[in-house]
Amino acid sequence: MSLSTAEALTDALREEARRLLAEGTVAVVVGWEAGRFPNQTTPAFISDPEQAQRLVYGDYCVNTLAKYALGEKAAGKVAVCVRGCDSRGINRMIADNQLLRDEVYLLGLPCSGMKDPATGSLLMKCRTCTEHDAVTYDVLLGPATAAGHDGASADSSAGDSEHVSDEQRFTAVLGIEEMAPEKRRALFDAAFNKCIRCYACRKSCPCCTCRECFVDQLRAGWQGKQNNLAENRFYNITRVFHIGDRCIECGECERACPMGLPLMALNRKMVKDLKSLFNADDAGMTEENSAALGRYDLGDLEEFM
Amino acid sequence: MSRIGVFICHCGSNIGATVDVPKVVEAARTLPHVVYADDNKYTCSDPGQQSIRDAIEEHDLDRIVIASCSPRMHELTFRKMLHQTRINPYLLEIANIREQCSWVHKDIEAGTAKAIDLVRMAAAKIDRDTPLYTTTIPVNKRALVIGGGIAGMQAALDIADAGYPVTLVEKEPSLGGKMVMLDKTFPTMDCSACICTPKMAEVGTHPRIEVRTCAEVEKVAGYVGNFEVTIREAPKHVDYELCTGCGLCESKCPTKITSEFDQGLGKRKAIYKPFAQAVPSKPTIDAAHCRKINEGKCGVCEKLCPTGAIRFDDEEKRSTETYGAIIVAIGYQLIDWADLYGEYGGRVASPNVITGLQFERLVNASGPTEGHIQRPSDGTEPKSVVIVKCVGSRDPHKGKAYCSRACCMYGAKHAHQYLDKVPDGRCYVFYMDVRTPGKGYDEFYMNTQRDGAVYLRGRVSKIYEQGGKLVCLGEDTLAGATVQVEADLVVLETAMVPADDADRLGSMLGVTRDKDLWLSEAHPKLRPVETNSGGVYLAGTCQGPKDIPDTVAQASAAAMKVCILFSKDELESNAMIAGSDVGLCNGCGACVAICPYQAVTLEEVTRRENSVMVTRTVSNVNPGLCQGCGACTVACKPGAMDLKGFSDEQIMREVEALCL
Amino acid sequence: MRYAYFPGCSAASTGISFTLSASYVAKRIGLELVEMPDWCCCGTSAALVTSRDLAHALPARSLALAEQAGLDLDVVTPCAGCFSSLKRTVHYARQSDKNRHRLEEIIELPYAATADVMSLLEVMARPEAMEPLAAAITKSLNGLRVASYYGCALVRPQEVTCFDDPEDPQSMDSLMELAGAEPVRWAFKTECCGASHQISEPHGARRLIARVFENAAANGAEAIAVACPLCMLNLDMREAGINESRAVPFDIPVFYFTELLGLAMGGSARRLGIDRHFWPTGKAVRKALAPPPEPSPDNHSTSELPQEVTVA
Amino acid sequence: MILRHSSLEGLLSTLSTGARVYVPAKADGVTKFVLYSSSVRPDFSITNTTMPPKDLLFPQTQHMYRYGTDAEGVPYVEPVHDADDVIVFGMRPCDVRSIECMDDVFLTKGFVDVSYQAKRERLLMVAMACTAPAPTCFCNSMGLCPTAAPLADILLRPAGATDASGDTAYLVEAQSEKGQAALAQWESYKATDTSDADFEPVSAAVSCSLKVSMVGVKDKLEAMFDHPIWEQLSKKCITCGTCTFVCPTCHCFDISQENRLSEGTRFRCWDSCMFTAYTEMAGGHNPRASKSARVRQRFMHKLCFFEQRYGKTLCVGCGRCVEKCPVALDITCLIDQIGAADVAY
Amino acid sequence: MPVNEAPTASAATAATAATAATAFEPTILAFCCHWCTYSGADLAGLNRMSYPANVRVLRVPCSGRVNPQFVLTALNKGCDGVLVCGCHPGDCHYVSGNYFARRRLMAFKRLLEFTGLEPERFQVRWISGSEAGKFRDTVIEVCDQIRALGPYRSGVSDDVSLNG
Repeated sequence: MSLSTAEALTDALREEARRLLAEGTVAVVVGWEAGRFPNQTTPAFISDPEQAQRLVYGDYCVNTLAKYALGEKAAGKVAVCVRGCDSRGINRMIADNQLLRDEVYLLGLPCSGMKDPATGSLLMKCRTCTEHDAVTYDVLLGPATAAGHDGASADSSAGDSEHVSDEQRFTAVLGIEEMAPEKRRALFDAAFNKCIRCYACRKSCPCCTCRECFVDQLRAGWQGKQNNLAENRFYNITRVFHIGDRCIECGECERACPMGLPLMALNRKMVKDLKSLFNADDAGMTEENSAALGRYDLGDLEEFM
Repeated sequence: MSRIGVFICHCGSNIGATVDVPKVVEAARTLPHVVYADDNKYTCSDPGQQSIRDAIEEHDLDRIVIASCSPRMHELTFRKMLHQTRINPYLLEIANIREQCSWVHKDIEAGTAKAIDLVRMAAAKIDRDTPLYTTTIPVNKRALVIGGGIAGMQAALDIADAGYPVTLVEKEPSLGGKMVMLDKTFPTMDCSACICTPKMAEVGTHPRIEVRTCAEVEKVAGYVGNFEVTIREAPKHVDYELCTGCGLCESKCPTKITSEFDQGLGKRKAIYKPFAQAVPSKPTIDAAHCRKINEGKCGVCEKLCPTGAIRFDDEEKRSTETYGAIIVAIGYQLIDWADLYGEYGGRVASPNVITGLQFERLVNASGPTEGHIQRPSDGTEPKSVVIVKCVGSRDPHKGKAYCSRACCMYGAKHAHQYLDKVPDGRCYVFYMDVRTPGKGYDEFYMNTQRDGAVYLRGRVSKIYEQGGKLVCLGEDTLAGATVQVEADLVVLETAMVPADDADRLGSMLGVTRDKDLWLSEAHPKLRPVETNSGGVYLAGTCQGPKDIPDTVAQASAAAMKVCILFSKDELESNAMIAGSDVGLCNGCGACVAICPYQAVTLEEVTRRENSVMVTRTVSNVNPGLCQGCGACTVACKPGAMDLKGFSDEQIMREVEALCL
Repeated sequence: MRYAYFPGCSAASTGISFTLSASYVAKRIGLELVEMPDWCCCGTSAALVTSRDLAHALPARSLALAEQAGLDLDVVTPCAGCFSSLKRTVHYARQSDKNRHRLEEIIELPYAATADVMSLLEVMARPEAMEPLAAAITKSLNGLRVASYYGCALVRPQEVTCFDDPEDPQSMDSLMELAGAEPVRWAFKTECCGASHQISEPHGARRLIARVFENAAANGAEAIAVACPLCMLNLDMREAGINESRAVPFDIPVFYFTELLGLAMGGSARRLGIDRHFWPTGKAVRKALAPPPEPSPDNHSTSELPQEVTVA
Repeated sequence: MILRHSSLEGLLSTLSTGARVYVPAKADGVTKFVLYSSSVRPDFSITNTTMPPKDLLFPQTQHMYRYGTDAEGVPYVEPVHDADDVIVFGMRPCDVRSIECMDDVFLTKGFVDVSYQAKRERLLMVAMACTAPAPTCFCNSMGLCPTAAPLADILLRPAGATDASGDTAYLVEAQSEKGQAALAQWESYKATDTSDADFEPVSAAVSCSLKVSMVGVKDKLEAMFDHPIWEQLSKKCITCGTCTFVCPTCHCFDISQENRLSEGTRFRCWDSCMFTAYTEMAGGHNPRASKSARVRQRFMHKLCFFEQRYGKTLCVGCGRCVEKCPVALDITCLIDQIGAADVAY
Repeated sequence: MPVNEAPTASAATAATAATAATAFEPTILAFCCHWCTYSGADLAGLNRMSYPANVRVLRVPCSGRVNPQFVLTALNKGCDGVLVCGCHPGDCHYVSGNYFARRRLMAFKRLLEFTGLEPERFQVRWISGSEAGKFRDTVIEVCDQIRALGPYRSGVSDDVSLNG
């Protein structure tokens, strides 16, 4: 987005945050503030109206904020800055009974894709984003994003139209599907070997709302603590299977991963299959829970026999 | 530390021939926590069972593994045996080394190795078994019957006659359902009203039957033996305590409305009984059409009523009561053919294209024409009638794929009735097949043909009006030609489809619906009146199209099932059911959505967590409803839901043991 | 409103009146028709009975060529037969990528099946066309009783055509109403006119024509409106022949619906191609264009009557 | 001794005949210390590998011992020994300092961890002085010098180009007896046409651009256990274990076992004080149930508790957590905020 | 009672410790639903059909009880192949269990194959209580397929060295 747009949105955001806090509508505003390094931002939690001017909005607000609503709601109503991804995360948590719509006040912001502060190029997760603007909000600050992510035209891997097609969205998946099985195995074995099990992927995921993750449960034979290929594969595949039919495709897991695992390719494999097999809806577009594996149809496709 | 006993059966030579039993015993002795292992010639025999009981005492065993035939054969036998010991009957695992080992493998070495694996798996699993207990559920001996047609009335009467109180809920102002609309019943041609109305009266006066008309079931909670049912009664605007049913109000009411009972062919008043023999035999005010209620004018009925029973300000009533069993008998409705068959005129069809049920009213002596068959358009007697069967039935493209079962017979009945009343008339019946299985049915059909009905095998492709006649274009597949028949009246024998309420009631009661929304029985052959919801039974056409004798038979069968349930004071629940770990549950509700028995609900709990009291929403399994399928355990991402007897940990232990 | 235009083989021959009247109307309502490059025979029923592949491949070729030429428009065709063939092909191609690839293989051209296919009737009955139509109609057809005859191919099979009710369609009726005619409620809107059997099985097929006229007459129709050149030819050309064996002959002229719309816009019979019909149209045209009763029916009204009207 | 960059390859292959040699390189998209082989391309320009070298001494999964009962039913316990001679070639001064911290934990105060000790004794540290610290580096502020690594057995300091081809020279110095002994193997690779005096090693002036003040931080923290700052600071933390796992000094572990029938293995794996389960007790009680308590623990441990016990900060200023934290919870910002906090000490 | 012989020679070869040295014999775990497949397997025994001894049946109440994590565990613990069998769609004793299983396992199987697992190693079949022959044929088929693939390498012993 242009500098003037970013400034205008930042002003509008600060003003709205100040008003909401001053009027006591919300107890806290979750947004972004500047970090130490050039272009860097970091999640901000503002509860004093005087501090609202710390908030910023622009091209580098890389964090998807939805999940913070869960931690902050105990103090009162939480205002959360939402773009497409954040708002779908909020919807997802509502669908999973983790949040009530009433517990949050959503500040809708237009988004044209976020950039990596270090390189200035569009984040991977934003290149395949299908929903730029908030799908639900209480107030919309600034106009909807007319065309696609700005970086899109500059970057050949992203489309320049307003919609990322399924083909673009599933490029990585399709690419892997086309590989020979041994190559796929090698690819993922290498990836799972890299995994350090820091669990940043699950912690950043708005679908991961278990009180105690399966990996932390001491069930004989369930998930070993060892960091070896087999256990890492178990963790990563199970994680995908736990969230796959609810994944809102925010890409936050992949961004958070310090080791660069192709997590979105795994997530999107499920998303793609459920979509093509069972006509699954895109997750988080509404507050309804329409997880494809929680339903069935008598006429479901039969791949077994 | 558990103390496991392992008992390996030879089953004569059935097992012993392919499995080296002593070697299996030896291997079993080395397994963790196994303190005793022995073999037995016939474990299921009395001496075999005695030796297990002795070993339990002697070696202080607290759980046992029996390696023998399939658990499908003797699991119950051995559980019963454990009842006589101090071991909980669920602390038993059976390794199937006969059907799935000795009988299918020839190589003694491979068979023995596999038998050892199976015993090891069972021992690993049983190490994680916990004692399980059944709970008892009290049975509330009151039945609710939904629907006051012939099925509901029959079921209510049977249960009431067996000594149990029954509430019968009917959404119309009178009992009787569809049967009382019919003129005659095939094949005996006895008058439908003559056999139906005495039943209605009997129900209405039965000391153990409470009839609620204009009423609907709004909400059902609970489970077998303990359903909490909320019934909503629409206002009748007449105080039935005071009303004597004299009929003065109805005769003087100035508002005339199309009669639902006469299928739109006759008129009724705004204060009305749907038909003369209605039960209860008291009128109801149709609030939507009453001038007093809508415009504040009129009030003639109130002025005339000798007992002052009119209540214009009557309101909806709701009551919640407890029932032990529910019979669903909500019947059927006819398919809305006009929406589907534009070629028959659709929504703008001639008034002379009528349904079979309309024909029943036309031919009925107490119907709008007093039994004279007349064309609705001009009141003339039709000299030729075309009867079209399978309108909406056996027509997957436009209607339903199934056969509605009764139409062949009532089509024949209509032809017979028409030819009887209009001897010089001509009657053509278009049919696909004639299906007349039933006592006296085929004879009746043959007689109808002898009466002069012309049966044409083929479908009708078009019906249109031309020159005051209805032209029916069709095919005679036997002659291999298209035919064109001109008729004065066309009777469409339309398909039966589920009542409007079927889907709502089905989901409320946890009864599955098939693809056409008929309520599904628990098993198509062996449990034809039960449903997947314990304590909920089906009677009549809500389960699928059927004729009156089948309906009545099913109603009595459903009543019998209720009586069997009521013969016990308590029910024993399944012991191997799901349970949720409150600490792990995050209340996402995935289990609720997936449970086919509606056994899982979300509820709030307040508990101490890390020194603070927290109120959270968590899932809760109703032991009365859970059947132990375990679908919820997989849907549960937090791993809070587990299945007793087949827990995650038990299964995992088995997997681990197998891989050694 | 801009569409790719597939004229079909009758456009310049037997169906010339349709072409003339359609272009007359189109011009006045801002409907732009861009003829598809190098279109070929749609295959129609002849191809269908020969080979299913052929029946799909012929339309696919024309559609693919349009795609190749960058004609990024939905396709409209006046002929019901062409519509049926083209639409069926699009439906088939969209059913699965496998189907589409099969077609691509046969025609040796890439084919994405992005363009939709519509009949001229469907296009004109859309709200965005109805509006300019209403504005362009300057004369009322004076309550001429018109039976709208849709024929077999425009509305069936419904899962392919996705247009109007297959038993009692209404789109043409509403256009006729818009033009000031009185739509007749009748039963033969979508019955077969028997066109393809007139030569091989004339006896049975004539009967199919007769009953269309019969039912139209029984319901008081003064004219029949059609949307298919084959229906038109079949009904218009054979009305005289059928009358030979009737005691009471029919006298119902057949019009393309576009001709009647054109008349209501003030078009002359010659411009619209009405003068090329077999059965005389004069009576109906005169009734349609009769002056409103209020002004005296003298000379100035005759001047409004198109001079070119010739009564065959 | 002067060593030319061009002779490193030969040196490394010689060294790897007698020991497992690890060099900084990129593998599968991650920079870390990779076991040297002819197919590995070392990259000595990396300032700081994503993964620190700590797992060479303290593997993420360390098998400790096997146990079970033998055929006669007699129980047995069998320790797992798996130490090899290891050379880490190209450690940065901060990584060397981290080993110093680990030594404190695993070898001093009367607590000696045998498996750590076994690996440590067979480890040779070859350090490489930094010439261009990364923007996230702040080792100066933690009392380190980017060009000095006192604990390293051998220190290499880049000393500019040796000739027109741009071949870099390294000034090699042994800093321990072990290092001195090891240098014998290096002799044949040293540059003979030049001497140490010809080169000026990278100056001590090399310094990080990121600076924080540690003045009074430890003392302040001692008074800040119940300070509201933790609640505020921890809000954005998502409690993943990234910072602890990429940290060269974090050394917490969890002991677990894998049992199969009557045999089993006991092993320990890295744990993170950020995880809820880290302090969870058998009865379900968790003394650090809240996120703020866990965040406080981590930083208190780094900046206060460790210093109290061992006299040094447990942060070496490598900047790995600063770079990898998914929510930019930056330890340098935190130190600034503590510095700014109004607390009497 | 008919005695059915194993139709292929390879099927008759059973997994035994003695032969393991020469030929690979896979370990195959079959999760079988109690109501259909388990009774189908019993019927195979009753009819004295013969099939390889490599398969071990693990009885579950319903195919809907089979957690995909069980499959991963089995492969990690040393199974070379996993088979899940349940009632045919529409015949579930618990109304809908196998419908849920069908969706889950289809998605799961595709996910596993995406990460490189050979399709043969994880298979799902619907086998009714009367389909003893189908049970036998399935076991033989799966066994042959997996024997041809060789042992599964789970990587359970490959401790990840973060540096290395």
